[in-house]
Amino acid sequence: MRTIVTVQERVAETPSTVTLRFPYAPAAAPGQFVMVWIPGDDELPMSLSYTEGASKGITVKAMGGTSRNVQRIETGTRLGIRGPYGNQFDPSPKRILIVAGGSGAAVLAPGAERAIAGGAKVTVALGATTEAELLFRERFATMGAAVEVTTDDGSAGARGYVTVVVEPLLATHAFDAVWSCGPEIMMRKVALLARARGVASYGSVERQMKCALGMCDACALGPFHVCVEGPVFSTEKLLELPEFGAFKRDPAGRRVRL
Amino acid sequence: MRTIVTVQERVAETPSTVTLRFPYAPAAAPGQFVMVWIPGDDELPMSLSYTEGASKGITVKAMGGTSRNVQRIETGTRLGIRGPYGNQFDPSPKRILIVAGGSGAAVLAPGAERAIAGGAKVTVALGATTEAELLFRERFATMGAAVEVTTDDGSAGARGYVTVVVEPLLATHAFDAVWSCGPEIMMRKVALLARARGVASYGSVERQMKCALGMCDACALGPFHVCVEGPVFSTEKLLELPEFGAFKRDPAGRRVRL
Amino acid sequence: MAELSVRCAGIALRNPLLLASGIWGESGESLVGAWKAGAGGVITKSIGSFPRPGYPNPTIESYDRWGMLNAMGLPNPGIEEYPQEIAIALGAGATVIGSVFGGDAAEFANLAAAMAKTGVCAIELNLSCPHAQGYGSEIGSDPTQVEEIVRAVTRAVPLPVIAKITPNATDPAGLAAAAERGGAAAVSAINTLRALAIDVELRRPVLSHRLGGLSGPAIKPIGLACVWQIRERVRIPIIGVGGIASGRDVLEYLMAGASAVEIGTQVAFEGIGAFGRIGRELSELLESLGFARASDATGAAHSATS
Amino acid sequence: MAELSVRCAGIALRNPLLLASGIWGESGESLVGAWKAGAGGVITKSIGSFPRPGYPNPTIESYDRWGMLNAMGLPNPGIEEYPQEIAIALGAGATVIGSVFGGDAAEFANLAAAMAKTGVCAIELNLSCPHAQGYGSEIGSDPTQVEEIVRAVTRAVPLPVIAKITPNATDPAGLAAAAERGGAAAVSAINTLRALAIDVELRRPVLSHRLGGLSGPAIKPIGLACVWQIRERVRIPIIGVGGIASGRDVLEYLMAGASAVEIGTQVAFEGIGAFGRIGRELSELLESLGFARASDATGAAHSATS
Ligand SMILES: Cc1cc2nc3c(=O)[nH]c(=O)nc-3n(C[C@H](O)[C@H](O)[C@H](O)COP(=O)(O)OP(=O)(O)OC[C@H]3O[C@@H](n4cnc5c(N)ncnc54)[C@H](O)[C@@H]3O)c2cc1C
Ligand SMILES: Cc1cc2nc3c(=O)[nH]c(=O)nc-3n(C[C@H](O)[C@H](O)[C@H](O)COP(=O)(O)OP(=O)(O)OC[C@H]3O[C@@H](n4cnc5c(N)ncnc54)[C@H](O)[C@@H]3O)c2cc1C
Ligand SMILES: Cc1cc2nc3c(=O)[nH]c(=O)nc-3n(C[C@H](O)[C@H](O)[C@H](O)COP(=O)(O)O)c2cc1C
Ligand SMILES: Cc1cc2nc3c(=O)[nH]c(=O)nc-3n(C[C@H](O)[C@H](O)[C@H](O)COP(=O)(O)O)c2cc1C
Ligand code: FES
Ligand code: FES
Repeated sequence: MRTIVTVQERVAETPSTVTLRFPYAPAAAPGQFVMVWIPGDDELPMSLSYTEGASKGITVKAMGGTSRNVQRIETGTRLGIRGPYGNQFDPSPKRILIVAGGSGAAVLAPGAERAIAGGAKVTVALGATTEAELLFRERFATMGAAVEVTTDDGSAGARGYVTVVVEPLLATHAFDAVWSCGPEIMMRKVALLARARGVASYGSVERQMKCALGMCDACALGPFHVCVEGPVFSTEKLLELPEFGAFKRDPAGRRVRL
Repeated sequence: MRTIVTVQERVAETPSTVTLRFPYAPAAAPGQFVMVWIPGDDELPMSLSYTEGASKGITVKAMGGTSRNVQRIETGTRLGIRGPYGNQFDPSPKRILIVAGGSGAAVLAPGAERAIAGGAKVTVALGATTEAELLFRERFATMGAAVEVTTDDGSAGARGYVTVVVEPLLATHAFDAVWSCGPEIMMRKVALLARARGVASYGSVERQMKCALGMCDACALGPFHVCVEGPVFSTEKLLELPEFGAFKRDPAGRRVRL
Repeated sequence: MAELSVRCAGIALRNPLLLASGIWGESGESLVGAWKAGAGGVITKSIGSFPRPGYPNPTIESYDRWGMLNAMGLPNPGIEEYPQEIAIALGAGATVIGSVFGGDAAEFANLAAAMAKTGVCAIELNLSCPHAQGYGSEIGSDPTQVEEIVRAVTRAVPLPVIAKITPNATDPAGLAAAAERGGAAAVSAINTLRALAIDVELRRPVLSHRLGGLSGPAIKPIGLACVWQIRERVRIPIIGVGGIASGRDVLEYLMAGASAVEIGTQVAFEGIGAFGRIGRELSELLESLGFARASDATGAAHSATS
Repeated sequence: MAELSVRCAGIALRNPLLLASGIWGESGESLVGAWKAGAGGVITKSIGSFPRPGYPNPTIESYDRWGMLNAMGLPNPGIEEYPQEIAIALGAGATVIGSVFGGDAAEFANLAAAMAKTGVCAIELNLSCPHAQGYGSEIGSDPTQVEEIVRAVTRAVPLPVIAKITPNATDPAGLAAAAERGGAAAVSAINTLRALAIDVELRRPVLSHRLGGLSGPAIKPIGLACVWQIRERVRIPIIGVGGIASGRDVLEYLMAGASAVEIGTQVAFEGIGAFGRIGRELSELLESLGFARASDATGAAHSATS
């Protein structure tokens, strides 16, 4: 079920984030993810940061052991890929506000590209800890999105969490949809802001993944399995779940605070 | 892999032969056979004596235990059918001599029908021990074949084995093909007569069958497996095999004289 | 429509289709989901004494629609935290069977006692996971240990005890007989078969644990043989497991001797809707074959005159 | 192209793809056919002391392309008549391995001695047929008997002895170790898995013998696990069997520890041309993965650093 691919291109996007490109033929849609096997290490769910054509890509932020090891992967390395799995962002709305925190931009960039190609007007609120960590700032600008930047340390754009620019954007512009991906506390905040303005809102969430086939229950989120019914959910549905922005499950299935 | 069918029609063809008709959808060609499971008893290879449409049929002569039990099967009885298996008679020749001994007529009748429907002229040499045992005499006549009859006891037609009429027929008529089915000694004789006249000749042979899938070797005949490459062979090929008309294998795989 | 409700091991089931352990069984909400989708009862993930993260990924290899290989490594939140999940399932009215795994009779008995307090209606003992050192089939393939463990558990809990039998043994029916002697109310068979996949490009086993367990349609003929042989050896009810993907498969298990069945891998291939579809197929098939009740089919193939 | 010839158990094989016992192995002409189709060697049908007709039909149930169930019942012409078939195969230049089955060590030794006289290059002991009372896995799942039988045979014949191991056992690798102790030159693994099919319309098992053996792709992951575990326990060469349908499957077996393989059920699905195709696939795959020789792949997956 896995295809062994060879990394053909490696881009250090930020000090803590790397993009790996590899040939992988199966059709994919923005929002979908693949299971990436790093032989001898682990297999991780990764959204496709490049979904079009035969050269797919993933963009990995160093979090723990494996994602840190991924930073050292060079071209020529072989990976096992299965998928794509999960659902996608609907690219049909004409005015889209994208809110990306941390590695969230990896998940949202291909959707933004497809929406713009379809004639949508896209605004991106892009947040990071510091300027050097702003992911895909260039890519969003090049594709024709309007980009508003925030950094925790104020080294670029507005100082503070990305939500500081979301509220004014929602207040001053009309949007048909909000897409968000990043820390769940942030996504929850964005979901509430969108709801207050009556704008349809979708978020891509992360949970433990093992099978990615809707079987093992590792990714259970309320009544949903993120690997099949997600990772993209209407935030109206997410806001109904007590665990959204509050807790996830660890690999043993224990509920742990986010 | 088996379909359970219900016997819908039962025709006592001769004192020792019965035809069972049942609905069985898979397409079949004259010459092909099915494996017929008589629950609680055995599973036997049986040529389809009716190949057209959804109502297939087999015609079974009482030989030993199981085929004798088959004579008592009534309508409503359930059988397990798999197949059809094997190859077929090529119905394209325009002048065909059919030589049928014993239950061989069961194998040959549907091919005769298809050939006549395709415009061929068919002559049938039909042999049996005694008049009452002449199988499908009516059916051959009705379909428009010229029928020449022989019986061992002279109760109908020429007295003797069916070969007594084959030689004169070959001498006086032009044929593009000879088809034969019956005791192998008879088929061997027919094959030699056809070869002497330079007429293409095909025979349907019987061997032990277990898997009918070309695996178990029960039906081995020289380099061939009758279940896959047969049961219809060019008699030129058969005449090359020392066992044709001489010996077969028993269920244990021992060579036994025919 | 044929009557699908059955009694098995003293438990009343609204239909004979149970959610197999390890599928959708880690979270209470998922158990509820399976119940709402039509399962006759739900079996929890196998729970141990302590939280276990399971093995690293890859933990799964899938073969089209005919098989699945897994070595999850018995991930579970541990018996202390897990009862909150059961409470959610019971709150929704589900019939819940609690599965536990331990390393010896005492651990099994302790776990079962704790599990019994949660309100489950029966306990299933995982004596059969093929890929966990010191657990599962390592102890479950020894009839003496099976008998001892089952006896310890039946003494410790007032609930029906179901022993889940491994097929990775010379004589699975002998293991079922040992469970019966130990006082089991029923046996379930089978768990997965020890299996392996190798990635030839990478020259290594696919699963991080290397060896895993094969499930799905590929093992149905093997599960049927185990149930058949167990039926010829024991009198307690049998729950058939392994490769069920259709109502016809369920009926094969019933006729081989099962009173109920568990369904696992098909959920990965089809989603939880499998329960509703298979239940409908079973009902129609029973009806068309002249069975008024699912329970009438149990063991039917054993009485066929040869 | 990669070099396919291998040595295994002291036998030189032109390629590692052997015709499995029981497939195309009753008649000498069929053995010749498999040899001409490209098999690296052919293994005869398992031969016993006396002619056996086998079980009545139905003896086969087939599951699409992923599995096959059979209970032929070891039909064979008996050791007295069978040598004429081997003579035909040897006459065509085939590398022939003679398979025998017996009920105890003495019978095995007698059969092997008779078989050795026919000119075969090795003897395979069927210790693993899952559906023959008093034969096969009934004795082959007991390590003591396996060791004893293998020892008796190795003393009786001057040829390499291959013990065919059953997967229907708690510890197949322990059986292989017993065979090694007994002096086997190699082990082959696996034979079929005990299995059953039920016809729900007729309410009865499909096969006349009821229980049969599962073969084909469904059992490949199980065969691989056995070969993997055997490789970790014994030093004699292993012949991998079970579900091979492609060059990639062969390579999985080699990497799991096999030096050669046997192919059976795929012949039913594809015809004898399977040997040529699988050989070509194997050669191309080895080449593309940088293996100069098939033998270089043996055990390759065991050395992967975790
Ligand atoms: C559908 C899906 C898509 C994903 N897409 C991407 C992607 O495109 N790019 C990407 O970099 N990652 C993505 N992830 C996350 C990724 O799968 C891993 O969880 C992450 O790389 C950490 O793995 P690790 O093994 O290195 O961390 P671990 O060693 O398991 O954890 C290291 C530390 O980081 C914390 N941590 C781990 N994951 C997260 C998290 N997601 N959020 C907050 N804290 C965390 C842990 O709690 C721990 O403290 C995705 C996850 C899912 C479920
Ligand atoms: C491809 C194929 C198609 C066949 N089609 C038909 C068919 O259309 N109609 C039909 O009636 N039979 C047909 N047969 C033969 C049939 O399969 C059985 O062999 C036959 O019915 C006898 O079965 P039994 O079990 O009753 O005989 P058994 O009990 O096995 O044998 C009874 C006695 O008859 C002898 N005998 C068995 N079969 C034959 C035979 N074929 N020729 C001569 N002596 C024999 C045996 O040696 C024994 O002495 C076909 C066989 C094959 C291989
Ligand atoms: C992903 C997965 C996890 C499993 N976990 C458990 C478990 O925790 N306890 C258990 O007794 N069986 C477990 N099993 C075995 C199943 O309950 C079941 O016995 C087996 O999969 C055969 O049924 P199936 O073919 O319907 O899946 C697991 C199976 C799978 C596929
Ligand atoms: C129809 C059939 C007959 C068999 N007969 C024998 C036999 O006589 N002796 C034996 O050792 N194995 C026998 N086997 C087992 C095969 O040799 C082989 O071990 C098994 O089928 C697994 O390989 P496969 O999946 O490639 O078929 C038989 C298998 C089949 C399908
Ligand atoms: S990852 Fe297994 S159910 Fe989602
Ligand atoms: S019947 Fe088995 S090979 Fe022909």
